[in-house]
Amino acid sequence: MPVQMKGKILANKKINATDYKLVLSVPEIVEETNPGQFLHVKCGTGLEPLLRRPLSVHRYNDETGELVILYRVFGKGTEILAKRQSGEEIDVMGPIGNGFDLNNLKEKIMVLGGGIGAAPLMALIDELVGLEKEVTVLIGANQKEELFCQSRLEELPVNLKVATTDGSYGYPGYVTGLLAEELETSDYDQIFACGPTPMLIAMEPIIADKDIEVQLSLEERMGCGTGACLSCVCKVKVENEEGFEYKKVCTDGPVFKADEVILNG
Amino acid sequence: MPVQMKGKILANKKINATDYKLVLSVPEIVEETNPGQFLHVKCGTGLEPLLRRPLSVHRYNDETGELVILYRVFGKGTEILAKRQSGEEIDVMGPIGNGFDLNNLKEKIMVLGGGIGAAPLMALIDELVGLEKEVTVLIGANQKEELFCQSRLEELPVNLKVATTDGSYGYPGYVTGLLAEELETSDYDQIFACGPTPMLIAMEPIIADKDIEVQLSLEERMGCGTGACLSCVCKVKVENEEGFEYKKVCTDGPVFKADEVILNG
Amino acid sequence: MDNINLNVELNGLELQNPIMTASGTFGFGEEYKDYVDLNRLGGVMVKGTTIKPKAGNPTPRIAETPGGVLNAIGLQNPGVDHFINVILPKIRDYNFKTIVNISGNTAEEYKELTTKLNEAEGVAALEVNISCPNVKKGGLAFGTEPKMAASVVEAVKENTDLPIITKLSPNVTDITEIAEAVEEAGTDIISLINTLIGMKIDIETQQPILANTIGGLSGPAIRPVAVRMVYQVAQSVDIPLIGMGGIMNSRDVIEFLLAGASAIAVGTANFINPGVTMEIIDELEEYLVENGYDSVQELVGLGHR
Amino acid sequence: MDNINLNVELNGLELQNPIMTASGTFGFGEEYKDYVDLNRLGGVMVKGTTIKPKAGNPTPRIAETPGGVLNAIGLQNPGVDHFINVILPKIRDYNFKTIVNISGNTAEEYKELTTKLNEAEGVAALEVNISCPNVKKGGLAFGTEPKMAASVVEAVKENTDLPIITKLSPNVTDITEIAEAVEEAGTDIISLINTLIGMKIDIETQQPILANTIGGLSGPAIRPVAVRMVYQVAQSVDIPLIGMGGIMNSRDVIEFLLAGASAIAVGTANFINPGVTMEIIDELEEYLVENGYDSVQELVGLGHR
Ligand SMILES: Cc1cc2nc3c(=O)[nH]c(=O)nc-3n(C[C@H](O)[C@H](O)[C@H](O)COP(=O)(O)OP(=O)(O)OC[C@H]3O[C@@H](n4cnc5c(N)ncnc54)[C@H](O)[C@@H]3O)c2cc1C
Ligand SMILES: Cc1cc2nc3c(=O)[nH]c(=O)nc-3n(C[C@H](O)[C@H](O)[C@H](O)COP(=O)(O)OP(=O)(O)OC[C@H]3O[C@@H](n4cnc5c(N)ncnc54)[C@H](O)[C@@H]3O)c2cc1C
Ligand SMILES: Cc1cc2nc3c(=O)[nH]c(=O)nc-3n(C[C@H](O)[C@H](O)[C@H](O)COP(=O)(O)O)c2cc1C
Ligand SMILES: Cc1cc2nc3c(=O)[nH]c(=O)nc-3n(C[C@H](O)[C@H](O)[C@H](O)COP(=O)(O)O)c2cc1C
Ligand code: FES
Ligand code: FES
Repeated sequence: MPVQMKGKILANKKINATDYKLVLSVPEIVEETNPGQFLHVKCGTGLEPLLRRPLSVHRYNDETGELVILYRVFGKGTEILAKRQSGEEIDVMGPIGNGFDLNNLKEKIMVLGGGIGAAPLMALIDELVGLEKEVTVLIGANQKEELFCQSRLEELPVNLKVATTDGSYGYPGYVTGLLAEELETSDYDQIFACGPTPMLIAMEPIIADKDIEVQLSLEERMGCGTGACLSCVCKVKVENEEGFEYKKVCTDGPVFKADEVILNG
Repeated sequence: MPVQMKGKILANKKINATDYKLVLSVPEIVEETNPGQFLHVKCGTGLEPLLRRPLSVHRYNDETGELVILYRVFGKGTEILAKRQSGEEIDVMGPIGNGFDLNNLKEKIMVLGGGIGAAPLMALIDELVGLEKEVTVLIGANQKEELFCQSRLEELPVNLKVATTDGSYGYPGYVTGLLAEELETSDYDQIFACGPTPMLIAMEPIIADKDIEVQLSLEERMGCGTGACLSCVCKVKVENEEGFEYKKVCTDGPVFKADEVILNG
Repeated sequence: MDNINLNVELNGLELQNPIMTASGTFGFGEEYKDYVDLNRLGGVMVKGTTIKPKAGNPTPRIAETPGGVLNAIGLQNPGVDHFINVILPKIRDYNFKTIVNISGNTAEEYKELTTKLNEAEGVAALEVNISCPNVKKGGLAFGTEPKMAASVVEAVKENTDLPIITKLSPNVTDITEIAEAVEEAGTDIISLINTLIGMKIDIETQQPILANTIGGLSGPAIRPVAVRMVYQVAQSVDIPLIGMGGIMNSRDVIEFLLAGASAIAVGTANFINPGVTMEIIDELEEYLVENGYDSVQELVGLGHR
Repeated sequence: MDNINLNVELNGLELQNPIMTASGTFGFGEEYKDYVDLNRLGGVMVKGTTIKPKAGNPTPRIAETPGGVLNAIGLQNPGVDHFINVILPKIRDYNFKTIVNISGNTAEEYKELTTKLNEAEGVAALEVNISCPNVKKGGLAFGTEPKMAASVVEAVKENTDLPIITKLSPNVTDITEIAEAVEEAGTDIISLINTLIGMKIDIETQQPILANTIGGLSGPAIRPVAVRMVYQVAQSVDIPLIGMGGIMNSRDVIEFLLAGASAIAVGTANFINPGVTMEIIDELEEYLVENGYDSVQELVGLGHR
């Protein structure tokens, strides 16, 4: 069950030109957290920005009660967040959402992330590695400098492949290009993916005719983060007049099965 | 002529339970400043508070370009101001207003201040002392701890008298009580006064039948600080139907002759 | 503190305290059960309910503005039957009063909603949302015209003994005119304000941010308009008012009480601070004690000079 | 940058750029001469002017709200004769266009103001403020009723060849109805929005903060309402619009242009940042260059899908 609490900021550091790493002490939240869930964060303390910002759990540690968020400075909310100092308290709600469904883990698993969207996958990878699963990790970024946790991933027993849009490292191009290449040579049973909506849309034709269970973590603008306001909805296929119903990304998601959601409608 | 500029914060220190001393490097403003003028200060950088806050010049130094403000933490604006750090830049407009009229300085001069309202009098006292005037200074505060610059004033060749409302030091009671006592025993030609409106109102009967030129520095809620918005007005006696017209505290004042303003109407 | 009376009675609607949550901002209550002790709330005004389920608008449905939030949810809701059969049984045992916010396109639809809800167990009052477009009158909202507003209230009143709250739209020239019309038509209580109509354009895409183009503005930005309208309506009708619009904390609640509201509802603030209603109830109690009041009602309307 | 055309032509009113200052927030221009290069402004809409001098309201006249400012100045001004004889000669040689905002209690008063200003040298246009209460119609503002609004515009139009700007109040049910009425009555330009009516109660004194009880809400808080109204009016009339309401920077200016305004006015932002208009002009020019536009006009109305 999620809680609202004042977390202590243990660190809030710039890790590259655009991204920050926020370390919080939030034992009550960590206790309940699973990979793929997010926190709803009051970035500042005043009227600007008014609403909270959803930020995924990048990693967490059950023993220390520490939780890490990676975030990109985008607009008003993340700009103000970047100014917060360690030692300060920050108002957070979490853990929110369902996270990845790990109940039916398959054999050949791929974890795929693009841009800052790759952030929440680290907790998932930690979990899968802990379960001694064979995991291939595909990570995309604009440039080498923006790749997260590369050194950490290289130490883990995972099959790591990297794409950069500017070609500065690994596969030159989008991570979805790397995905297509990868699926030509290897078979997968299960993919966990996280990234910007255009990336998720670009995945669709590539995985369309394959028999892979794909879980996608979606993003949508949020109000409440509790399932009350209905602002964060996405379309889920159902057999009714319209052919869909709206589900809430915050509490019904943020992870959905690729074959149940309609991404570009 | 006033300017808008980014001043550098050289210091912003708590001096007692409620008050702060803000030291700015604003040479362009200092060049033009006279005692009794004020700055219009953007306390924070965001939407809260939206408007600037008028704060008087406490002291200034022509040679260093430094300017000192004493302020009491009152509400949103001054709370945010108290959080500003030295080294930061702060958006200020100034010097604004007419300040004290020192063109016809008399012989026996009194300077009278109550509470944080006493702050702007220091620059005036410095000026009068520089002109080798004989000056009596009456200062009131709630308690001993809130008296400003007492030690500095004690060093100056002025006749210093103090009142505290809680009786913890000097005359026990309001500074206006001290004023009444003082006028019983001594004659004055000229009084410069600054303080909360109730103090200025309490002065009226005490000075009513005496032939003293009294200059009052007024306070009113402000918008623009340029004379454009007409929010900061006070009533000035004129011979028309209403018996008054509104003048602007920001640019027509903040200093007015006691016999021309209507304070409680 | 046991002498303090937070109880309020609004023309037939009794609340254990005057703190409610505004329709559309608190779901059906249970969405907030992890953050709030729901049993302590005076009332929950549930999400706007229609005869048939409604899918709502495409996304984006929400945008931020200075001190405010724009929303265009489009009344997404599971329909009144689902509400009565599935949701109501889950929430009716809480101590809060369940107030059902109803929306229709015709007076007939309001009547039908009323009839259905009148028989359901656990509904404390109906809140008639007259900001919805009247399909018969070319989409002009019921709440913008006194006669249309009255016709809806009458349709509801004739079909229930439940207390009726009529929720006014602020997007009108003279809110007192509408207030007087719905009082005359028999509403027991008036709630106000609904959202102001606003919009925002994204200068990158050069298009309106909300998929629906326009949306409803809520949050602290609109509080001065809400307080003014409560103040004006308090002078023009004799029935109790429920004030809302930009309430963020207990100080704002007191402002609405002084303006003439007998109870209030918290909307957008729930998103920002899910525990806000609990803080408000505690602080309101403290305020009354510290200032020597025996009951909330003593504050109501004191701001009128 | 010399290819960029900031020039705009609004149905007879030519401006060197679309950036003006809103009535009541910039005095008569000279109040800002220490902070602004007045010669660079497109236009200055001067403080609301009446036939006789007006003392205005008691203080407090101003209060802050979340993202907004409430004011109740009460139209303090020295009267139209003083304006023409004393003020106009001091400002008419600046490069900005002087637009005189006029206010009356009867159509007759508007006519008289027009006749006087029509003969004055240095007036570029009249801005007809129809938010003032009509004394004949029991204080209902001219701007809230299409027929009354039209009658004022006609009274002005018949007595001048100057371009007429009619300034709309946002405190109406349907702003397009008023806009269409004043277009029909012959206004050359529409400016919008004036302030929303709001109030604030001080919970310490338990009384309204403004001496006048209610006041006009301006500033960023109202921007979404202003943008929505500009967008709606742009769809319903064919004459140019001057947009205002909460503009704080060049991004906000672009938002109003996209919504359909051909020029804009900056109000409350002058109080917060007296140099704001200069920053806006510079940034607007940069924006146009960077995005390959040849003139401001290319942006107008692009936000309509
Ligand atoms: C479930 C979820 C998990 C997320 N996890 C992360 C993360 O771990 N790291 C990270 O850097 N970002 C993450 N995001 C995106 C992040 O929420 C946005 O980048 C952030 O809200 C932008 O806020 P801003 O004030 O900086 O930008 P602004 O542009 O000022 O935001 C304006 C509005 O748009 C919304 N918004 C903008 N971008 C997005 C977006 N991509 N998704 C949803 N709303 C958006 C904001 O919430 C706000 O309401 C996540 C989003 C969701 C929905
Ligand atoms: C010419 C002038 C000179 C001043 N000099 C000083 C000084 O040197 N030191 C100092 O501590 N204070 C001074 N003040 C008072 C100071 O401006 C207020 O205390 C301050 O504005 C309070 O702002 P706030 O946001 O902290 O309080 P809030 O209560 O949040 O302010 C709310 C509103 O009330 C206005 N306001 C509140 N108190 C006053 C007041 N006394 N006068 C005018 N407006 C007020 C604010 O500007 C704001 O608009 C001066 C006021 C004026 C007019
Ligand atoms: C996301 C959202 C959804 C809303 N849905 C409804 C609704 O279904 N019915 C209704 O009468 N009001 C609805 N409202 C209006 C609120 O109940 C309330 O009147 C308004 O938001 C002002 O209060 P606030 O500023 O505290 O939010 C909604 C408001 C928001 C923000
Ligand atoms: C202090 C003040 C005085 C105003 N006086 C007038 C006026 O005399 N005539 C008028 O038409 N509008 C007047 N207005 C309204 C502004 O011109 C403008 O329409 C409104 O403030 C919205 O713009 P803003 O949000 O940029 O301030 C005044 C506004 C303020 C804040
Ligand atoms: S953010 Fe409110 S329902 Fe998801
Ligand atoms: S503050 Fe605007 S005229 Fe004085």
